[in-house]
Amino acid sequence: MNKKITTQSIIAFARNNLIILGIFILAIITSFVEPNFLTVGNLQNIMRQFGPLIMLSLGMTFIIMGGFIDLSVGGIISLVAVVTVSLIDPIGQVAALMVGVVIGLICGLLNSFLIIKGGAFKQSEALFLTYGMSVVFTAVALIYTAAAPVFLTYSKTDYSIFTAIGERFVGPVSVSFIIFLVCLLILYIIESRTHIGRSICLTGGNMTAARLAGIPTEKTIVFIYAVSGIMAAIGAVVLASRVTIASPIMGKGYETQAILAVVVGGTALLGGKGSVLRTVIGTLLIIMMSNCLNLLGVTTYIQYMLRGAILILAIWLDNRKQYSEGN
Amino acid sequence: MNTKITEPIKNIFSAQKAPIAMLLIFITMLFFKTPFYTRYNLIDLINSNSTLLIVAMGFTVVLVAGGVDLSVGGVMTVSGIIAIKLINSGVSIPVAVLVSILFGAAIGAINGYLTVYQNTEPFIITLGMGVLLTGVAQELTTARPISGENPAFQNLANYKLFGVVPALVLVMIVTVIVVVWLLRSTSFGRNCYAIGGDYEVAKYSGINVLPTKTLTFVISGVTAAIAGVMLSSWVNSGNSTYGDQTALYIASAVVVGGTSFAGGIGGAFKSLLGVMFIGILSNAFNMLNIDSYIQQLLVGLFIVGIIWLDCYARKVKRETV
Amino acid sequence: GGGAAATEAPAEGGNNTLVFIPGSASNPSQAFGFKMFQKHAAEYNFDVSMLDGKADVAEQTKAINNAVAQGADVIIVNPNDALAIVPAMKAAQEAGVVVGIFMAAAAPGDSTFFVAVDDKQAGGVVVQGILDLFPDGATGVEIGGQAGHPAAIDRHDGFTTALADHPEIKVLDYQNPQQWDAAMAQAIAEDMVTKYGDEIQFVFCHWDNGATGVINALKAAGMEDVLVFGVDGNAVAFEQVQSWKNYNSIGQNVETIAMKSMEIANLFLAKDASAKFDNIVPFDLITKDTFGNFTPPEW
Amino acid sequence: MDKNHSDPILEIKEVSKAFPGVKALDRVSLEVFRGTIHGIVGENGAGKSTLMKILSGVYQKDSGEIFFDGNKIEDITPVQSMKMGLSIIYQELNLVNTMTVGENVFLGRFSEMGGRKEVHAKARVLLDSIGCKIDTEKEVSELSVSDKQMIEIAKALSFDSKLIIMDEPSSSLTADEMQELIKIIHDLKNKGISIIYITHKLDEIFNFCDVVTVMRDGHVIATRNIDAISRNEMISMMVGRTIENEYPPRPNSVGEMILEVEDINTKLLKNVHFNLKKGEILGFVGLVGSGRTETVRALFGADKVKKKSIKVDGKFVNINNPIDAIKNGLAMVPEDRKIQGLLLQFSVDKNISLASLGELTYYGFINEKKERDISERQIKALNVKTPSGKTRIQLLSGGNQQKAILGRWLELKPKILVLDEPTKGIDVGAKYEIYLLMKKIVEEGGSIILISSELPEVLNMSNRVITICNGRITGEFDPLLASADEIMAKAFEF
Ligand SMILES: Nc1ncnc2c1ncn2[C@@H]1O[C@H](COP(=O)(O)OP(=O)(O)OP(=O)(O)O)[C@@H](O)[C@H]1O
Ligand SMILES: Nc1ncnc2c1ncn2[C@@H]1O[C@H](COP(=O)(O)OP(=O)(O)OP(=O)(O)O)[C@@H](O)[C@H]1O
Ligand SMILES: [Mg+2]
Ligand SMILES: [Mg+2]
Repeated sequence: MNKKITTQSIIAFARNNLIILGIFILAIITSFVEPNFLTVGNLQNIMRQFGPLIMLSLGMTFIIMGGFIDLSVGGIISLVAVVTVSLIDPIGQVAALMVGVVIGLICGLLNSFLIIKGGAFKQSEALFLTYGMSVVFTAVALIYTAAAPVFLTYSKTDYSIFTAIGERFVGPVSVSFIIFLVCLLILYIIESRTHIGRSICLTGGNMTAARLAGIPTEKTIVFIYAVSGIMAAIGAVVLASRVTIASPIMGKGYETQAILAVVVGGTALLGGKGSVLRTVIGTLLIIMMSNCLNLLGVTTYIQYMLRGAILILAIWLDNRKQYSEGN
Repeated sequence: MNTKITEPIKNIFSAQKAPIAMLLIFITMLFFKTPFYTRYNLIDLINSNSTLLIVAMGFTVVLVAGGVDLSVGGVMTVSGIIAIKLINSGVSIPVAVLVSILFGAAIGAINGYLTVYQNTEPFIITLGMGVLLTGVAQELTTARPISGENPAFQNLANYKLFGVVPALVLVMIVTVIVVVWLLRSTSFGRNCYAIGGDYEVAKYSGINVLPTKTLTFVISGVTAAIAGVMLSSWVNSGNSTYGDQTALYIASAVVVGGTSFAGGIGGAFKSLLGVMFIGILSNAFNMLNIDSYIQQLLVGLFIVGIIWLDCYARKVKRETV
Repeated sequence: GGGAAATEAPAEGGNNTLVFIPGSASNPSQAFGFKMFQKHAAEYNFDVSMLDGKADVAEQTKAINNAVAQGADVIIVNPNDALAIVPAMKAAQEAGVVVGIFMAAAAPGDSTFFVAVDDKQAGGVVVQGILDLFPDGATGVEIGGQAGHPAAIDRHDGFTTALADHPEIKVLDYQNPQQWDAAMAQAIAEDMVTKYGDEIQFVFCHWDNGATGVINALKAAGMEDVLVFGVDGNAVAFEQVQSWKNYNSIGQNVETIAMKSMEIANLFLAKDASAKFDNIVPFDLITKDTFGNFTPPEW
Repeated sequence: MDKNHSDPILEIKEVSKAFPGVKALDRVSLEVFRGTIHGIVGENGAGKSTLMKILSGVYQKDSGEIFFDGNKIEDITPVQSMKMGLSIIYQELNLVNTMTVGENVFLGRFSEMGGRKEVHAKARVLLDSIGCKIDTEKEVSELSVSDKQMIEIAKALSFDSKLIIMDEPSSSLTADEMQELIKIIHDLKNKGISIIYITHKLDEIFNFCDVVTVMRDGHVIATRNIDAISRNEMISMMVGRTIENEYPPRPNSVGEMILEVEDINTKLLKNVHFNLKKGEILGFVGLVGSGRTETVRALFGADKVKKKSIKVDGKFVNINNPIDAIKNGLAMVPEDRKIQGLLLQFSVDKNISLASLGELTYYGFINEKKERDISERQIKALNVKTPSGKTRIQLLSGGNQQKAILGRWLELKPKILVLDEPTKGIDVGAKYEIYLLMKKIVEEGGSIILISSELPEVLNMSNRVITICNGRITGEFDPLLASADEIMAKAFEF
């Protein structure tokens, strides 16, 4: 058990965990320049900012591992958020939450239905179908509220669950973070231990061969899109609880962020390989980046440049790593 | 001999949903009393979709070679801003335009180097490049629109040839012709199809896959830059928000047109049809005064519908028993 | 019909046609604006319709041209970008259309007229509000609107100009989110709270919905005393004025602006000499003291 | 020996090449003389393809020297090698499916050939010269495998080559096309062009090769003139031991009826019907595209069909997808190993456990210990050569990959095992092991449907054969009683 720590082993570790290394470097630099970075307040801050994006990213991980992609999550967020928040008064918060999750599920099922019935088993085909669906979901949300935002805080009935998700802590840990941990645990178990989890990887690896060997590939597709829809719905609830507003375009841009988080984490865009754990790292990098750059006083313009550059760098370095492994 | 004539027609009706859908719109609009069929509107239809068409041309070349370039929006924005800034600071228009286009080429080269030579996923890399360029555009303008101070710059897009045809349309037509020719009739173009169709085979067949595929990104950068400059000339200003939504819009239009994201299939003319289809659709909706949220819903359904039908047709073909 | 391209303008009931072109129909203030145009259209003898600017300059230019093709008599635009639609608006004017800018300022000649609150002045109002609460000066932060949006630019410029005379007020930080997105405003506010802590005595956020996010951030940090300024005067503003200790909103009365736009448009259509290019509508400064004087709008 | 033999076009000296975990070539030396047809044989994974890919510049050698046409070649690219006059028909088909036949022939040489029209005209001439009638405007994706093979040959001929390497060109050619190919090869030889011909079909070596090199485990075992080597000698050099017989004794364990296929109809298949008994090996004989694969895919629920009725153990069963098939005791080793069989990026373990995954699952959870057990058992039982179960299956040789797929199915102890071209591209040694396995399976009470394009294989292994022609069953034979000619006549019947 007493492995020697050699320079080589450090380099090897660094090579294999570039993103973690990047997060550390970022954290160290920031904490030197801005001592407030390491305060409990800021860590809690990061925890809550982490909330909405990580939910989608977790769902997106399954989608990408299965060799597909889902651009509709942005639309699902918008739709679920406005419907859920607007339903608190008429039907109560628990029922509203359930309706929200069911809408997410239905959206996901709709996507998978289109994909399976249309035989759109290529990632690129799924890309455009779900893009179109995103436009549709957003339009439905716009029609539903006539473009107006709905406010959690306007509710006349009890909305304590939402408040809890949005701002409460259990000990030092935010409620939204606990929700994340529960989701992560469930998804990780599914991914690593279950038949359906393996089926996702196998479908992403070679759908034809998997099908011929008796893997229920179509059920797998339904499953991953259903999970993605549900996770987007949970993300929408977390987001709406946090901001206390739900607007029919609030999900815009989240789908690309989620894809970036998944891929930066190291899940192969082509499918067959990956893990929700990696996605946690990828999402953390994205959230930390904006937190750190804000604390460092970098303007949003430069932040955008840096964000793009770091994402490119992360993917490029990760790719080089795999490349050298491959040889 | 006979098949030479019937084949293309058969192809259009069996595989091409966009032209048929477009035809349907044209027919439908005959039954409504709208200004759709006025000369003004038809010219505007072409003119106002020209910048998108220009971007779509380079985008198609990349797709055909099996890549994808989601940074076109960013390139458009920044190159437009560069042109305006240079011209405002006294640089002559041709030089400024040239610099902008070179900028587009340079970004294309970087995209190409990273995705082709370093073998990374173009979808993600160019997405990141788009984010980066948005930041560059904001930094260059401090997120404020800047106005063109040299009135001559406006002529680049707005000058009317014979008093009718806007220069923008002319630039678009030239770009389309060049790209159609490039893809159909040059060695480079055919090699793009080979690379997109099967990268390994193309490589083993002696095609210089790396430079060729990289060049497709450069071409995409160049057309995006041309479109950016033309857009800036058309609206006589530059702003970091231009091109914000261009990439996915173009991508879905091109795919609706029938160019495959998988590479090797499609062409510039198809992309032209795809872009025009979505342009005409939204123009017709506007002319019919359809509620804008319903419009959005319908456009979404059209995209889903056409792409789904294409997938379904392929599925049926695969599974014919 | 006025559009040159309109071969036969549909003249229903003798009303003039007015096409409203918001920067984006998804923007709640613009969606409400359209409702107000519809509500009062009959009073001003207009048939109104809306074409979406889709948050994109090229799309908005298309929409203006489409409106001209439809033979609109009046086009009312809320610009995505004050400069980019100038060529299209000029062309529309040449075609005989009356072009009004809605809820934003414009340069003479670019459009026929504009009706707006003076976004630049909003900055001055904020500075005055800060001094009312902190006569000896204060430190705080500014969170802008959508990067590149004309209203956001004017509000920032006005604020900066007004601050030049008041060195006792110090702005610690200024950030522009990418969109009018409350979640982005909240994330920025949270990070500013971490960085500056109690140094933040006021926050100027360019829109009331964004200020909701700011308030969430302040609440989480227990900074309940901070003065928050928003712009818009929409329903949430009235709520926040009452629920937050120090909240002021600079209201722009969309309904008034819409009615005024139609009134001015009619003057121009009638070639009335009294028609003015610049039509500034005064703010409604909504505070704990004044909110009772206004009816909250429904958006 | 004629005079040309003294003048080598290609000299390979002490070339080595290692892949992670595999020494693919170990100090290999070889000389190929002008105007000769030089056969290369060797088990799967012997390094034949690797050596050829080094010659054509796809891989770079680790050490050693290569001289081509008198020049030393170093770090060459595929383009350069073609320009020097060395062209190659790769083992894996090497055509762009989305492009036309004509363009594929002149891939990468569009402007050299003078544009679209010229490309098609010149391709026409070239195709005619090898007796191939395919329309040059046709998209390659619409062609059959053997048509594609002919296009490959045309493509190789289109270069002004001094040496043409053919890596298993015959693996999917019909007898007619094979004759055509032999003619072409002789023509080339007469023009002074040398040919390296890699194959697993030993008959071909003796039919038209001048010299043969035997490789094994990355070494050259021997190079002999063809008249100086016997078939048995060659086989024992290949496998490192003597093999009495290429086929094990025919199993004889036929029992009662297990499968009755009464009526399969698709676009191609017309009322296909046959039955299978317990312990029986049923061989399908037919030409490429005759519908053998389509029949078994329909049986297995892999494709949609117009109509079918299937009885297993006397009961009608509904098989709409592979899962149904597996539930009813069927298993299928598909014909295209890479695309339909393997998950190349996954470990050997995961590839083997694939079909048993359902059995390993309890309340949705996979029992990983059992999974490893299964894989270990099959690796051992089938003698799969792999560094470990965790190795990516991509890195195994073809024969070992095929054994892993077999193991995947054998774990389920299927009642009916469909083997579609199970020995395609597999060396003699591995083939023999697979034959032994088949024998063992039927002796243990399983039944096998065997599809193979190698007639001797079907005839020697089957208890009964049926012929399929153009989607119809045209005959049924006892291979012990009927002659090969008789059977082929039925397979050709229209
Ligand atoms: N790209 C590669 N990476 C790793 N190992 C490889 C690679 N290509 C070949 N090998 C290994 O090198 C060895 C030689 O393979 P090669 O393909 O040359 O055999 P072969 O004689 O052509 O066999 P076959 O008759 O099956 O075609 C095998 O063990 C194979 O697994
Ligand atoms: N010449 C051809 N052109 C196009 N498609 C073909 C051709 N020949 C066969 N096919 C199709 O390809 C598949 C091949 O047929 P099938 O595999 O059933 O024949 P087979 O007897 O098994 O021959 P093979 O040796 O190719 O496996 C079928 O789906 C058939 O429709
Ligand atoms: Mg080989
Ligand atoms: Mg077959």
